[in-house]
Amino acid sequence: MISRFIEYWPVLWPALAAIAVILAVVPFLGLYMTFIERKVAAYVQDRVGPNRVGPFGLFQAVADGIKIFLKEQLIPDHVYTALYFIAPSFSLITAMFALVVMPFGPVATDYKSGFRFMVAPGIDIGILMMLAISSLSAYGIIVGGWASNNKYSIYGAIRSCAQFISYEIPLGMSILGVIAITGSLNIEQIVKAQSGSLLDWNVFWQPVAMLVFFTSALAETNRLPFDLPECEQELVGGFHTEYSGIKFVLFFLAEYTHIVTVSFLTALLFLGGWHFPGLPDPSGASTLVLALGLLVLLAKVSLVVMVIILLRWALPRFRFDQLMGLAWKGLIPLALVNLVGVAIVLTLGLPKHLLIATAVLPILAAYYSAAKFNASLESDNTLRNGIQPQGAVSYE
Amino acid sequence: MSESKPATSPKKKTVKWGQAPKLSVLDALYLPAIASGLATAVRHAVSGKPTTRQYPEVEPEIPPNYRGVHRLNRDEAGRVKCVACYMCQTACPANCIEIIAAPAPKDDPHWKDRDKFPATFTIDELRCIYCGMCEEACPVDAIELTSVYDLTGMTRQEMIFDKEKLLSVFDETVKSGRDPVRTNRGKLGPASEVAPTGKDAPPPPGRGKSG
Amino acid sequence: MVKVKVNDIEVDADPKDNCILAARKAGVEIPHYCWHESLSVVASCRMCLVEVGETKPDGTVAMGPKLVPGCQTPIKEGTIIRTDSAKVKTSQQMTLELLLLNHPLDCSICDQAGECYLQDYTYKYGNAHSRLDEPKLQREDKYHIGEQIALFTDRCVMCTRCVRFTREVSGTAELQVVARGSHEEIDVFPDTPCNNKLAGNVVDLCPVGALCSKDFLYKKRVWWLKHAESVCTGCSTGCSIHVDQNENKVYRLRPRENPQAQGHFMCDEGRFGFKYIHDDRRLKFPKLKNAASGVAATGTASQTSDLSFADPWPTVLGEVKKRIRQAIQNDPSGFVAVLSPLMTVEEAYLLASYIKGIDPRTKLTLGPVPMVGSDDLYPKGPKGEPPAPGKVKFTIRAEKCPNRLGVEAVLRHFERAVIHADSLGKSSASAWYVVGGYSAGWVTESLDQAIGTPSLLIVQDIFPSPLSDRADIVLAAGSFAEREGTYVNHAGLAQAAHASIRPPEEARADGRILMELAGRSGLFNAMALRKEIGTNIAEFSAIAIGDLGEHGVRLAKYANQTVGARS
Amino acid sequence: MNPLPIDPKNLPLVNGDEFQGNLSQILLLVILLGTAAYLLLQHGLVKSKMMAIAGAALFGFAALMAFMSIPMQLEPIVRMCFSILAVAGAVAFVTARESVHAALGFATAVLSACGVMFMQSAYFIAAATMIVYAGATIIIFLFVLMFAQKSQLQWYDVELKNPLIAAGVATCLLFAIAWSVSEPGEILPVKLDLTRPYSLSVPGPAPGEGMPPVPDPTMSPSQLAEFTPAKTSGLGRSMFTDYLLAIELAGTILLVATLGAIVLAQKPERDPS
Repeated sequence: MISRFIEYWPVLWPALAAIAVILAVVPFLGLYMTFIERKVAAYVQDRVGPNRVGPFGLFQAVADGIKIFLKEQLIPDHVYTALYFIAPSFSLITAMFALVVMPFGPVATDYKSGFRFMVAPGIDIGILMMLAISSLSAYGIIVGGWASNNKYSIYGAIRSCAQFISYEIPLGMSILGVIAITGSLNIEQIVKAQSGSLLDWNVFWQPVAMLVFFTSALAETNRLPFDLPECEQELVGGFHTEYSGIKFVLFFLAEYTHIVTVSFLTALLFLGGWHFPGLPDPSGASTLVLALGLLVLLAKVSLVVMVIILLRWALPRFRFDQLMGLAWKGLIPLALVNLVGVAIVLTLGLPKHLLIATAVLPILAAYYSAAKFNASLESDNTLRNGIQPQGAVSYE
Repeated sequence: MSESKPATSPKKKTVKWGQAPKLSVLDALYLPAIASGLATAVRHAVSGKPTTRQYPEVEPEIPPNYRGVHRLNRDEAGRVKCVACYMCQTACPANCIEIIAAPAPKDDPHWKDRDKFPATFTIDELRCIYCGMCEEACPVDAIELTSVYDLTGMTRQEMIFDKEKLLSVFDETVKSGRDPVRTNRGKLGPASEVAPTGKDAPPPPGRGKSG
Repeated sequence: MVKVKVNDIEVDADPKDNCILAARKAGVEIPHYCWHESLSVVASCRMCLVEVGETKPDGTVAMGPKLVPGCQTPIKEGTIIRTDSAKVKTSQQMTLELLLLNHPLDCSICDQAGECYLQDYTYKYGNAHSRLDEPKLQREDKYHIGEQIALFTDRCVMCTRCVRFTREVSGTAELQVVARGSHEEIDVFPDTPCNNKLAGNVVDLCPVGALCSKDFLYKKRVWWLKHAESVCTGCSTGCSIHVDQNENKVYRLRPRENPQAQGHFMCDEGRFGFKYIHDDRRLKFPKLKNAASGVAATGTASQTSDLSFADPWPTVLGEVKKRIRQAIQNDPSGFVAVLSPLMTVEEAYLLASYIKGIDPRTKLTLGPVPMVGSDDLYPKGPKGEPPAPGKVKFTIRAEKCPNRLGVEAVLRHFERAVIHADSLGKSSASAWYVVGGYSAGWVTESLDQAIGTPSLLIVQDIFPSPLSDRADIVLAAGSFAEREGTYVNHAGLAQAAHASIRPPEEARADGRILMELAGRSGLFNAMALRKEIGTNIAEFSAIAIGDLGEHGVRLAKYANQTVGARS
Repeated sequence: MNPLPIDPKNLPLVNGDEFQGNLSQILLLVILLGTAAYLLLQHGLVKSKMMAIAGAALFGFAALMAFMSIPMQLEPIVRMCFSILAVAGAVAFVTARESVHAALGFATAVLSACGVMFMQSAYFIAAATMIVYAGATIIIFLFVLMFAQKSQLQWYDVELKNPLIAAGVATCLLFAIAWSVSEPGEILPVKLDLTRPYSLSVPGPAPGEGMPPVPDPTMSPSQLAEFTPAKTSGLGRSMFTDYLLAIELAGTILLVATLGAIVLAQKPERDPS
């Protein structure tokens, strides 16, 4: 057995190194994303934000981390203890596990050439893996909410269930278009297909898919405006009402890990990954170019993260029926039509440029819904004008 | 009045229904709205001037009628002005004042003109809601809420102020010139004030009335 | 009965009534300071000036030209009293202004504030302003008036109720009016302070805050006090009282007017004798000695930790029940229960019916009846001699327990005779259930000897005693302020007493203990028990109505006995 | 397409070792498991707490036996752990009183099965199972449970009507599966593992190079051995050509089941009178 390990060491060590990097970086990143989020929130709201601990408040995240680790381990009497403990860890495990198939930097096609920015490269069904694992992340929330044995928690869990099931469909369907165009489930292949000019990025071929994907991904991460499972105004803390201290941190880290994952996926699937026009293809190239590619990818990811953070302060939270309506009446039909369009174009061998025309889809949908809304307005008015309010009040 | 008039009277206006605005295609698309929201957020993030006050460095200007920590006033002789009438304790809606009264030490010439004084006077500053009713109720203006707002303590016990601590608040606020403005310290309470005389005096009972 | 019109309201009044009483019957208040129902009339305060007229035989009304004092004016058929005319109102305003002329207005530190007639009448009838330009007269406080009384001279309105009380009711005549005009003051002769046994009543009599009780001085503002109607347990007179408490602490006792019991007053012995209920030496936990399980003593469980609350009673009462049953099985005639004359009728009934219910051969006895001296009668003569029969206005009885008659009646019902526990002789029984409740050492030598060292000794008491020290089980019971029930006084008047405070720590009111011992369900409810006793015991048939009211009910057996304090 | 220096068949994570027991051993194991299941199924009855413990003990013994029969190497051990976990999850699924616990037991079983599939390099089927069962089906199941769960347990949550029949049928099925697996190539006409894309070994044709070849049932076993199925597209093609009828039938059954659920879920209309 040991001899086998030695034999496969050249393949194994980059994977182990990548695992080490992920395990080391992700919690740290999670901590600092809270800091960035607080800072950005403060700036958006014309405040200063944390600025007391360390220069510019940089150690605030560390202080928070220390504080929350040292907090009392509170276990309410009424919880189902085993599940109560499993839920937050499961939440974080699934979030981290999704990073296994995630290239977080340029990946050379020649996998044995030293370190590559991926734990398990060359998995043909990479994107499917990603979906599969992230679909499991609902368990953390559901089990946590149920094990808390508290009505707010269970409401959070139920909402979370419904939200996950609903948004997983447009999420998967939006990716299908990209997959169909690329012809591969392999993320590296999808990125590779976007090398070359700016116009090779999937966002130009699949704008609707990008929109649907990003929206659904926000919903899957429970970020605003879709954070109904934990919305404070209605459910106290939602599924994590009964969680505090380190167990709460695990949920929290999972959420931020999801944000990172989603940002990476958006950048990889739609924004050209580590490619940028003018830069050489980093696959298999020198370290410098590799690093450049990494920087490009990270820049794109940061951009997406920033958008996610800013969206929180730009949009109000959805009502639950609006949330469901958006998924089932908006995103799923859009994604479906988009997918059909892609299928038609590919099967009939039509010119690829026709795909750009899918951008019209949302406008058509908007036109349809606006017309429908205005019509309902009209009918309301005719209805109302027919009936005068009883004992009409007169204003002199 | 309106019944007598015909329903089509030009003066009479029927209630108008509120009307939702019509949706344009752009509105229904949501995206422009989201973009404008994002733009607002970014605009503030980039160019917004923070309105935060950096508290320990920049102290806020507390209005003089702010209701902060209590103090027990001293009279001219430096004794506690409180006469232990329990009015504040009675008025307190939060039940945070506790007084134990005692006869003033009659042998002490310092206390000769006083009958009753508070042996203990305790205010639980944590329980207090700073409503100012005690101040309102006090007939001798002995208890006042100062504008001292930065009240902190490391233990709960520390926040239960006894008579000495409340008197020391008086000493400190007098020294620092942060006297409250609502009551007139130094004067006796309204019950002990000299009655208005002459023209200001109210008419004597019975006069000016017939039989 | 004569017909009187008060402010156009026609009422039937007793021809012996004065205008104030007649108006009271019509629901009209005539303010007054110096007049008191049980004192002579002086008409000195001028507060009760009213317009009085009469109806001529031909039906015309003739009003008197001047205002007359309502307290001094008798009524007759057709008398017309007006209290709401402008004339009366002006008079009341001016009287109050004059009374307040030199009043220091130190209500904030005055103990009377809240129950002060100056405050109340000024608020209702007065004028808020004084026209006095001169400085107010300030006079020395007199702490030397009496051991229990302090006089705040400048608050006095010279109604002389206190002076008349010492002359007419106590007969000791310590208080006088000295000086004249605006220099009038109440005072005592040097070296003869007002220390008679009824002196405390002048504090209640004083309509303003001039006479204050030193015992209560500055202890509590009166509006914090909650009142419970109760009965004084100091002697067999059974004065009706108010127990004033706040936050589970009794601050003072006040007499409650009851013409059937004692009238308006009470003695200082009873008034200040309640302090023992807050004594630290009180039994606060039930104790179990030589428990079969080997546990030395339960009942102090809650003292070990603030957080662990273990109720010792279920264990202890379970043990008590078991052992009583055992003892009675072993030797039914050797089981003796000693009922204390301080118990209420309900408690005595519960205990007696419980013990007799197990075995009728058990013995019920009456505990020691404390007697001190002889009955003290008032008003005293100039040399301290008792009054002539028929002139008695107040009696302090020698029998220092409230309910001997009631307990005896219970014993007569269950035991057919009243056996005194003292008379049983040395070590006469093998098991004892002894109820105490006395405020001081009560175990007589003969009782101590009679009990000896029995195989089972259960003591239900409020203070440790030689008996409780050697008892197998001690049940911490409640004092009079913690109990609820009926007391039958010397004249057979059954009065209801209400509980005002909780017993200290884990102690329980006797009724609650006995209720549980007797295995009855529900809470101790004196009224329900009274109904039960009234139907079961012929002698108590009068209390079967349950609610005895404010003044109590006479038991039929004593109906021909003279009533009240004058007996 | 770079040829790898490593023969994929020897990759540690790909090829497990064959089950090394014989038929009697399998039979014993299956009977043990069946008995254990029967005992555990009576868990709900109050009187049978001892039976439940006995069942659990039997199950543990069976697991130990299975464990002992595999070679002491890392991959088989891990795989066996997954398998035992899967069986344990399944047992929990059918025996748990609380429906949420049952659902979580099911999830455990499914995820453990996915683990076994991963160890066999059957990534696609593993991921698909995860998405469909663990990610969607069980979550919907949980959703419905949380929404519609009655506050009290129903009788059918507590006890089984015929644990003996259930256990018997399960034992037979288990034996059939175990037997078929242990005797390769004799039960299934073609030992064709479409679910193994050999992803580490063959990157597959680039997009646009035309559709990959599809195995033909007429191929001889030697041809099939040469054949490299690869690619998800091949799977898709196979499903919608070779197994079209089965797929459509399955779809129809699901549709009927859905319609049935809707009919059953509708509240009976109130009598207008």
